[in-house]
Amino acid sequence: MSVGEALAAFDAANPDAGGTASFLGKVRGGDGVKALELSHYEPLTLTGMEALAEQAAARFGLAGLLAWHRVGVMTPGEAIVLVAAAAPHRRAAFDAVDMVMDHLKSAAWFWKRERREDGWHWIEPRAQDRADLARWK
Amino acid sequence: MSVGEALAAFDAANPDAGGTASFLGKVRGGDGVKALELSHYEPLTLTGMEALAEQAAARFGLAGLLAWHRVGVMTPGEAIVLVAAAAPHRRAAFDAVDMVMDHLKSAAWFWKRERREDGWHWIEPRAQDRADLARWK
Amino acid sequence: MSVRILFLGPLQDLAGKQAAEVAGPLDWNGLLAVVGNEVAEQLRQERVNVACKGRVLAEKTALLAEDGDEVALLPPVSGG
Amino acid sequence: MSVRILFLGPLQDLAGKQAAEVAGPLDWNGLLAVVGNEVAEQLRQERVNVACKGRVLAEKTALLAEDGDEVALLPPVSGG
Repeated sequence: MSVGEALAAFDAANPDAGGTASFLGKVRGGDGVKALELSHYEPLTLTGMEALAEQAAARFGLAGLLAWHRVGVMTPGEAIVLVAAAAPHRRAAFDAVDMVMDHLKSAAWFWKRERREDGWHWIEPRAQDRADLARWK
Repeated sequence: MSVGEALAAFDAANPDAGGTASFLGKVRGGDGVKALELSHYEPLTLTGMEALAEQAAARFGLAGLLAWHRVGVMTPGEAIVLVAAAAPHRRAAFDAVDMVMDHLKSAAWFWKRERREDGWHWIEPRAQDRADLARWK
Repeated sequence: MSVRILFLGPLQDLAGKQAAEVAGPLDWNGLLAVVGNEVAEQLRQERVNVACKGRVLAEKTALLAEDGDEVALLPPVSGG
Repeated sequence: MSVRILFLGPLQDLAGKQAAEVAGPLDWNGLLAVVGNEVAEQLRQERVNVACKGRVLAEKTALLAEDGDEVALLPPVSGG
Protein backbone atom coordinates (compact mmCIF):
# COMPACT_ATOMS: atom_id res chain seq x y z
CA MET A 1 0.00 0.00 0.00
CA SER A 2 1.20 3.48 -0.85
CA VAL A 3 1.38 5.99 1.99
CA GLY A 4 0.31 8.83 -0.31
CA GLU A 5 -2.69 6.89 -1.57
CA ALA A 6 -3.70 5.91 1.95
CA LEU A 7 -3.61 9.50 3.16
CA ALA A 8 -5.42 10.78 0.07
CA ALA A 9 -8.16 8.17 0.56
CA PHE A 10 -8.40 8.99 4.26
CA ASP A 11 -8.65 12.68 3.45
CA ALA A 12 -11.39 12.02 0.89
CA ALA A 13 -13.28 9.88 3.41
CA ASN A 14 -13.32 12.72 5.93
CA PRO A 15 -14.25 15.84 3.95
CA ASP A 16 -15.91 17.64 6.85
CA ALA A 17 -13.15 17.36 9.45
CA GLY A 18 -11.29 20.62 10.03
CA GLY A 19 -7.91 18.95 10.30
CA THR A 20 -6.02 15.73 9.73
CA ALA A 21 -2.81 14.88 11.56
CA SER A 22 -0.67 11.92 10.60
CA PHE A 23 2.48 10.10 11.55
CA LEU A 24 4.46 7.77 9.34
CA GLY A 25 7.20 5.69 10.95
CA LYS A 26 9.90 4.17 8.76
CA VAL A 27 12.83 1.84 9.18
CA ARG A 28 15.83 4.00 10.00
CA GLY A 29 19.03 3.31 8.21
CA GLY A 30 22.39 3.98 9.82
CA ASP A 31 23.65 2.29 13.00
CA GLY A 32 24.43 -0.71 10.80
CA VAL A 33 20.81 -1.79 10.53
CA LYS A 34 20.28 -3.92 7.42
CA ALA A 35 16.68 -4.96 8.03
CA LEU A 36 13.89 -4.89 10.58
CA GLU A 37 11.39 -7.64 11.30
CA LEU A 38 8.06 -7.01 12.96
CA SER A 39 6.11 -9.99 14.26
CA HIS A 40 2.78 -10.03 16.06
CA TYR A 41 0.23 -12.35 17.64
CA GLU A 42 -2.66 -12.08 15.23
CA PRO A 43 -5.54 -13.21 17.50
CA LEU A 44 -4.77 -10.23 19.75
CA THR A 45 -3.36 -7.62 17.37
CA LEU A 46 -6.35 -6.77 15.21
CA THR A 47 -8.94 -6.72 17.99
CA GLY A 48 -6.51 -4.69 20.09
CA MET A 49 -6.00 -2.12 17.33
CA GLU A 50 -9.74 -1.86 16.73
CA ALA A 51 -10.37 -1.27 20.44
CA LEU A 52 -7.58 1.30 20.52
CA ALA A 53 -9.03 3.12 17.50
CA GLU A 54 -12.49 3.25 19.10
CA GLN A 55 -11.02 4.52 22.35
CA ALA A 56 -9.11 7.29 20.58
CA ALA A 57 -12.10 8.22 18.42
CA ALA A 58 -14.36 8.59 21.47
CA ARG A 59 -11.80 10.42 23.58
CA PHE A 60 -10.89 13.02 20.95
CA GLY A 61 -14.20 13.32 19.10
CA LEU A 62 -12.64 12.14 15.85
CA ALA A 63 -14.36 12.12 12.47
CA GLY A 64 -12.08 9.26 11.43
CA LEU A 65 -8.96 7.34 12.38
CA LEU A 66 -6.51 5.34 10.27
CA ALA A 67 -4.13 2.93 12.02
CA TRP A 68 -1.93 0.74 9.85
CA HIS A 69 0.97 -1.39 11.05
CA ARG A 70 3.03 -3.71 8.89
CA VAL A 71 4.49 -7.06 9.88
CA GLY A 72 7.30 -8.99 8.22
CA VAL A 73 10.80 -8.04 7.12
CA MET A 74 11.45 -4.46 5.99
CA THR A 75 14.54 -2.60 4.83
CA PRO A 76 15.65 0.95 5.71
CA GLY A 77 13.36 3.61 4.24
CA GLU A 78 10.30 1.35 4.20
CA ALA A 79 7.17 2.33 6.11
CA ILE A 80 6.37 0.42 9.31
CA VAL A 81 3.42 2.29 10.73
CA LEU A 82 0.97 4.95 9.56
CA VAL A 83 -1.57 6.65 11.83
CA ALA A 84 -3.90 9.48 10.80
CA ALA A 85 -6.70 11.21 12.69
CA ALA A 86 -9.34 13.58 11.36
CA ALA A 87 -10.88 15.94 13.91
CA PRO A 88 -12.59 19.31 14.18
CA HIS A 89 -9.44 20.86 15.65
CA ARG A 90 -5.71 20.43 15.31
CA ARG A 91 -4.99 19.67 18.96
CA ALA A 92 -7.45 16.75 19.01
CA ALA A 93 -6.04 15.34 15.76
CA PHE A 94 -2.45 15.58 17.03
CA ASP A 95 -3.23 14.07 20.42
CA ALA A 96 -5.14 11.18 18.87
CA VAL A 97 -2.20 10.26 16.60
CA ASP A 98 0.18 10.60 19.53
CA MET A 99 -1.93 8.37 21.78
CA VAL A 100 -2.37 5.69 19.13
CA MET A 101 1.37 5.70 18.36
CA ASP A 102 2.26 5.40 22.05
CA HIS A 103 -0.07 2.41 22.36
CA LEU A 104 1.24 0.77 19.19
CA LYS A 105 4.78 1.06 20.57
CA SER A 106 4.13 -0.17 24.09
CA ALA A 107 0.71 -1.77 24.36
CA ALA A 108 0.05 -3.62 21.10
CA TRP A 109 1.26 -7.14 20.42
CA PHE A 110 4.19 -6.42 18.15
CA TRP A 111 7.80 -7.48 18.54
CA LYS A 112 10.68 -5.96 16.63
CA ARG A 113 14.13 -7.24 15.85
CA GLU A 114 16.80 -5.78 13.64
CA ARG A 115 19.48 -7.39 11.57
CA ARG A 116 22.99 -5.98 11.81
CA GLU A 117 26.30 -7.31 10.50
CA ASP A 118 26.37 -9.92 13.27
CA GLY A 119 22.80 -11.15 12.95
CA TRP A 120 19.38 -10.50 14.43
CA HIS A 121 18.85 -8.55 17.68
CA TRP A 122 15.53 -8.17 19.49
CA ILE A 123 14.59 -4.61 20.38
CA GLU A 124 13.86 -4.18 24.06
CA PRO A 125 11.02 -1.86 25.03
CA ARG A 126 12.36 1.46 26.30
CA ALA A 127 11.45 3.10 29.62
CA GLN A 128 10.62 6.26 27.65
CA ASP A 129 8.01 4.36 25.63
CA ARG A 130 6.30 3.21 28.81
CA ALA A 131 6.42 6.75 30.23
CA ASP A 132 4.84 8.04 27.01
CA LEU A 133 2.08 5.49 27.33
CA ALA A 134 1.37 6.48 30.94
CA ARG A 135 0.43 9.99 29.76
CA TRP A 136 -2.91 8.64 28.49
CA LYS A 137 -4.04 6.78 31.62
CA MET B 1 -1.94 20.11 -5.92
CA SER B 2 -3.08 16.85 -4.40
CA VAL B 3 -2.43 16.35 -0.71
CA GLY B 4 -1.73 12.66 -1.21
CA GLU B 5 0.77 13.35 -4.00
CA ALA B 6 2.48 16.05 -1.94
CA LEU B 7 2.92 13.73 1.03
CA ALA B 8 4.06 10.85 -1.16
CA ALA B 9 6.64 13.10 -2.82
CA PHE B 10 7.78 14.44 0.55
CA ASP B 11 8.10 10.90 1.87
CA ALA B 12 10.12 9.85 -1.19
CA ALA B 13 12.37 12.89 -0.78
CA ASN B 14 13.19 11.92 2.82
CA PRO B 15 13.86 8.17 2.73
CA ASP B 16 16.26 8.16 5.67
CA ALA B 17 14.16 10.03 8.24
CA GLY B 18 12.70 7.77 10.93
CA GLY B 19 9.37 9.53 10.99
CA THR B 20 7.19 12.02 9.20
CA ALA B 21 4.43 13.96 10.92
CA SER B 22 1.93 16.04 9.01
CA PHE B 23 -1.04 18.30 9.50
CA LEU B 24 -3.64 19.16 6.88
CA GLY B 25 -6.06 21.97 7.66
CA LYS B 26 -9.28 22.21 5.69
CA VAL B 27 -12.20 24.60 5.39
CA ARG B 28 -14.78 23.46 7.93
CA GLY B 29 -18.37 23.29 6.81
CA GLY B 30 -21.20 23.86 9.26
CA ASP B 31 -21.82 27.11 11.16
CA GLY B 32 -23.29 28.46 7.92
CA VAL B 33 -19.88 28.93 6.29
CA LYS B 34 -20.22 28.96 2.49
CA ALA B 35 -16.66 29.90 1.60
CA LEU B 36 -13.36 31.03 3.03
CA GLU B 37 -10.94 33.54 1.52
CA LEU B 38 -7.28 33.70 2.44
CA SER B 39 -5.30 36.75 1.40
CA HIS B 40 -1.66 37.55 2.07
CA TYR B 41 1.03 40.14 1.46
CA GLU B 42 3.29 38.40 -0.97
CA PRO B 43 6.54 40.37 -0.44
CA LEU B 44 6.50 39.20 3.18
CA THR B 45 4.75 35.82 3.06
CA LEU B 46 7.22 33.70 1.11
CA THR B 47 10.36 35.00 2.78
CA GLY B 48 8.62 34.66 6.15
CA MET B 49 7.68 31.05 5.46
CA GLU B 50 11.20 30.24 4.27
CA ALA B 51 12.68 31.74 7.42
CA LEU B 52 10.16 29.83 9.54
CA ALA B 53 11.02 26.56 7.79
CA GLU B 54 14.74 27.10 8.37
CA GLN B 55 14.16 27.95 12.01
CA ALA B 56 12.07 24.78 12.55
CA ALA B 57 14.55 22.61 10.65
CA ALA B 58 17.46 23.83 12.78
CA ARG B 59 15.58 23.65 16.08
CA PHE B 60 14.29 20.11 15.60
CA GLY B 61 17.09 18.61 13.51
CA LEU B 62 14.77 17.90 10.60
CA ALA B 63 15.65 15.95 7.49
CA GLY B 64 13.00 17.92 5.60
CA LEU B 65 10.07 20.26 6.01
CA LEU B 66 7.07 20.92 3.77
CA ALA B 67 4.99 24.06 4.40
CA TRP B 68 2.21 24.84 1.96
CA HIS B 69 -0.48 27.48 2.41
CA ARG B 70 -3.13 28.35 -0.14
CA VAL B 71 -4.54 31.78 -0.87
CA GLY B 72 -7.78 32.69 -2.62
CA VAL B 73 -11.36 31.54 -2.17
CA MET B 74 -12.00 27.98 -0.97
CA THR B 75 -15.13 26.02 -0.16
CA PRO B 76 -15.77 23.62 2.76
CA GLY B 77 -13.72 20.45 2.53
CA GLU B 78 -10.92 22.08 0.55
CA ALA B 79 -7.37 22.08 1.92
CA ILE B 80 -5.99 25.39 3.24
CA VAL B 81 -2.68 24.40 4.74
CA LEU B 82 -0.37 21.38 4.72
CA VAL B 83 2.72 21.03 6.88
CA ALA B 84 4.94 17.95 7.08
CA ALA B 85 8.21 17.36 8.92
CA ALA B 86 10.64 14.46 8.55
CA ALA B 87 12.86 13.80 11.56
CA PRO B 88 14.84 11.04 13.23
CA HIS B 89 12.21 10.78 15.98
CA ARG B 90 8.48 11.21 16.33
CA ARG B 91 8.57 13.91 19.00
CA ALA B 92 10.76 16.18 16.89
CA ALA B 93 8.55 15.67 13.82
CA PHE B 94 5.37 16.41 15.79
CA ASP B 95 6.79 19.49 17.49
CA ALA B 96 8.09 20.90 14.22
CA VAL B 97 4.67 20.61 12.56
CA ASP B 98 3.03 22.12 15.62
CA MET B 99 5.45 25.04 15.74
CA VAL B 100 5.10 25.81 12.03
CA MET B 101 1.29 25.63 12.27
CA ASP B 102 1.26 27.98 15.27
CA HIS B 103 3.38 30.47 13.35
CA LEU B 104 1.26 30.19 10.20
CA LYS B 105 -1.83 30.94 12.27
CA SER B 106 -0.48 33.87 14.26
CA ALA B 107 2.78 35.10 12.82
CA ALA B 108 2.57 34.77 9.04
CA TRP B 109 1.03 37.44 6.82
CA PHE B 110 -2.30 35.80 6.06
CA TRP B 111 -5.80 37.15 6.62
CA LYS B 112 -8.92 35.05 6.57
CA ARG B 113 -12.55 35.94 6.04
CA GLU B 114 -15.55 33.69 5.67
CA ARG B 115 -18.74 34.08 3.73
CA ARG B 116 -21.99 33.27 5.50
CA GLU B 117 -25.59 33.90 4.47
CA ASP B 118 -25.22 37.60 5.27
CA GLY B 119 -21.91 38.19 3.51
CA TRP B 120 -18.19 38.22 4.29
CA HIS B 121 -16.80 38.37 7.84
CA TRP B 122 -13.13 38.82 8.75
CA ILE B 123 -11.77 36.28 11.22
CA GLU B 124 -10.21 37.90 14.25
CA PRO B 125 -7.07 36.29 15.66
CA ARG B 126 -7.87 34.32 18.82
CA ALA B 127 -6.12 34.73 22.16
CA GLN B 128 -5.54 30.96 22.14
CA ASP B 129 -3.60 31.23 18.88
CA ARG B 130 -1.29 33.82 20.42
CA ALA B 131 -0.86 31.67 23.54
CA ASP B 132 0.02 28.69 21.31
CA LEU B 133 2.62 30.80 19.52
CA ALA B 134 4.18 31.90 22.81
CA ARG B 135 5.08 28.27 23.58
CA TRP B 136 7.93 28.45 21.07
CA LYS B 137 9.63 31.64 22.33
CA MET C 1 5.86 57.59 -9.75
CA SER C 2 4.23 57.82 -6.36
CA VAL C 3 4.00 55.98 -3.06
CA ARG C 4 1.61 53.03 -3.22
CA ILE C 5 -0.31 52.28 -0.01
CA LEU C 6 -1.78 48.77 0.35
CA PHE C 7 -4.63 48.04 2.77
CA LEU C 8 -4.40 44.40 3.83
CA GLY C 9 -7.09 42.17 5.35
CA PRO C 10 -9.88 43.96 7.23
CA LEU C 11 -8.24 47.35 6.64
CA GLN C 12 -9.54 47.08 3.06
CA ASP C 13 -13.08 47.35 4.35
CA LEU C 14 -12.27 50.32 6.60
CA ALA C 15 -10.45 52.09 3.76
CA GLY C 16 -13.10 51.17 1.21
CA LYS C 17 -10.32 50.18 -1.21
CA GLN C 18 -7.35 47.86 -1.58
CA ALA C 19 -4.76 50.46 -2.50
CA ALA C 20 -4.08 54.16 -2.88
CA GLU C 21 -1.39 56.20 -4.64
CA VAL C 22 -0.04 59.34 -3.01
CA ALA C 23 2.86 61.64 -3.84
CA GLY C 24 6.09 60.98 -1.97
CA PRO C 25 7.85 61.47 0.27
CA LEU C 26 5.45 60.03 2.86
CA ASP C 27 6.17 59.98 6.59
CA TRP C 28 4.10 58.69 9.54
CA ASN C 29 2.04 61.86 9.94
CA GLY C 30 1.49 62.06 6.20
CA LEU C 31 0.29 58.45 6.22
CA LEU C 32 -2.18 59.08 9.05
CA ALA C 33 -3.49 62.10 7.16
CA VAL C 34 -4.20 60.31 3.87
CA VAL C 35 -5.70 56.97 5.02
CA GLY C 36 -8.90 58.29 6.62
CA ASN C 37 -9.86 58.47 10.27
CA GLU C 38 -10.86 54.84 10.73
CA VAL C 39 -7.67 53.41 9.29
CA ALA C 40 -5.57 56.04 11.11
CA GLU C 41 -7.13 54.94 14.39
CA GLN C 42 -6.15 51.34 13.63
CA LEU C 43 -2.63 52.36 12.64
CA ARG C 44 -2.08 53.95 16.03
CA GLN C 45 -2.72 50.60 17.72
CA GLU C 46 0.32 48.53 18.53
CA ARG C 47 -1.15 45.39 16.94
CA VAL C 48 -1.13 46.96 13.46
CA ASN C 49 2.20 46.84 11.59
CA VAL C 50 3.54 48.80 8.65
CA ALA C 51 5.90 47.48 5.99
CA CYS C 52 7.88 49.62 3.57
CA LYS C 53 9.71 48.17 0.55
CA GLY C 54 8.82 44.63 1.64
CA ARG C 55 10.18 44.95 5.19
CA VAL C 56 8.17 45.29 8.38
CA LEU C 57 9.21 48.44 10.23
CA ALA C 58 10.45 47.89 13.77
CA GLU C 59 9.27 51.44 14.56
CA LYS C 60 6.42 52.34 12.26
CA THR C 61 6.41 56.04 13.22
CA ALA C 62 9.86 56.22 11.58
CA LEU C 63 8.25 55.58 8.18
CA LEU C 64 9.82 57.46 5.31
CA ALA C 65 8.63 56.30 1.90
CA GLU C 66 9.88 57.72 -1.39
CA ASP C 67 8.16 57.78 -4.74
CA GLY C 68 8.18 54.22 -6.10
CA ASP C 69 7.99 52.60 -2.67
CA GLU C 70 5.18 50.33 -1.52
CA VAL C 71 3.78 50.83 1.99
CA ALA C 72 1.70 47.94 3.33
CA LEU C 73 -0.65 48.35 6.30
CA LEU C 74 -0.79 45.03 8.15
CA PRO C 75 -3.54 44.32 10.68
CA PRO C 76 -3.40 41.28 13.02
CA VAL C 77 -3.13 38.06 11.03
CA SER C 78 -5.36 34.98 11.01
CA GLY C 79 -3.93 32.26 8.77
CA GLY C 80 -3.67 28.51 9.01
CA MET D 1 -5.77 -32.74 19.39
CA SER D 2 -3.39 -31.16 21.85
CA VAL D 3 -2.55 -27.80 23.42
CA ARG D 4 -0.47 -25.61 21.10
CA ILE D 5 2.06 -23.36 22.83
CA LEU D 6 3.32 -20.33 20.86
CA PHE D 7 6.58 -18.58 21.72
CA LEU D 8 6.33 -14.95 20.63
CA GLY D 9 9.11 -12.44 20.00
CA PRO D 10 12.38 -13.07 21.85
CA LEU D 11 10.91 -16.11 23.61
CA GLN D 12 11.34 -17.95 20.28
CA ASP D 13 15.10 -17.71 20.67
CA LEU D 14 15.03 -18.88 24.30
CA ALA D 15 12.74 -21.79 23.42
CA GLY D 16 14.66 -22.61 20.25
CA LYS D 17 11.35 -22.94 18.39
CA GLN D 18 8.23 -21.01 17.51
CA ALA D 19 5.68 -23.50 18.80
CA ALA D 20 5.21 -26.74 20.71
CA GLU D 21 2.34 -29.22 21.04
CA VAL D 22 1.63 -30.84 24.39
CA ALA D 23 -1.20 -33.02 25.68
CA GLY D 24 -3.98 -31.21 27.54
CA PRO D 25 -5.11 -30.25 30.02
CA LEU D 26 -2.30 -27.80 30.74
CA ASP D 27 -2.15 -25.64 33.86
CA TRP D 28 0.44 -23.08 35.04
CA ASN D 29 2.76 -25.63 36.62
CA GLY D 30 2.44 -27.89 33.62
CA LEU D 31 3.36 -24.98 31.36
CA LEU D 32 6.44 -24.11 33.43
CA ALA D 33 7.50 -27.75 33.27
CA VAL D 34 7.31 -28.13 29.48
CA VAL D 35 8.79 -24.83 28.21
CA GLY D 36 12.34 -25.28 29.48
CA ASN D 37 14.13 -23.45 32.27
CA GLU D 38 14.95 -20.27 30.42
CA VAL D 39 11.41 -19.65 29.20
CA ALA D 40 9.98 -20.66 32.59
CA GLU D 41 12.16 -18.06 34.26
CA GLN D 42 10.78 -15.42 31.89
CA LEU D 43 7.21 -16.56 32.47
CA ARG D 44 7.55 -15.98 36.20
CA GLN D 45 8.33 -12.31 35.55
CA GLU D 46 5.38 -9.95 35.76
CA ARG D 47 6.23 -8.33 32.42
CA VAL D 48 5.55 -11.54 30.50
CA ASN D 49 1.89 -12.24 29.71
CA VAL D 50 0.05 -15.41 28.74
CA ALA D 51 -2.94 -15.63 26.43
CA CYS D 52 -5.26 -18.60 26.11
CA LYS D 53 -7.83 -18.97 23.32
CA GLY D 54 -6.99 -15.49 22.02
CA ARG D 55 -7.46 -13.68 25.35
CA VAL D 56 -4.76 -12.34 27.64
CA LEU D 57 -5.12 -13.86 31.11
CA ALA D 58 -5.58 -11.35 33.93
CA GLU D 59 -4.00 -13.95 36.26
CA LYS D 60 -1.67 -16.16 34.24
CA THR D 61 -1.17 -18.68 37.06
CA ALA D 62 -4.87 -19.52 36.64
CA LEU D 63 -4.13 -20.98 33.19
CA LEU D 64 -6.18 -24.02 32.31
CA ALA D 65 -5.89 -25.02 28.65
CA GLU D 66 -7.73 -27.93 27.09
CA ASP D 67 -6.82 -29.96 24.03
CA GLY D 68 -7.42 -27.76 20.98
CA ASP D 69 -6.58 -24.51 22.79
CA GLU D 70 -3.75 -22.19 21.80
CA VAL D 71 -1.55 -20.77 24.57
CA ALA D 72 0.55 -17.75 23.57
CA LEU D 73 3.54 -16.61 25.64
CA LEU D 74 3.86 -12.84 25.27
CA PRO D 75 7.07 -11.03 26.26
CA PRO D 76 7.21 -7.21 26.51
CA VAL D 77 6.28 -5.61 23.20
CA SER D 78 8.21 -3.20 20.97
CA GLY D 79 6.12 -2.09 17.99
CA GLY D 80 5.64 1.19 16.16
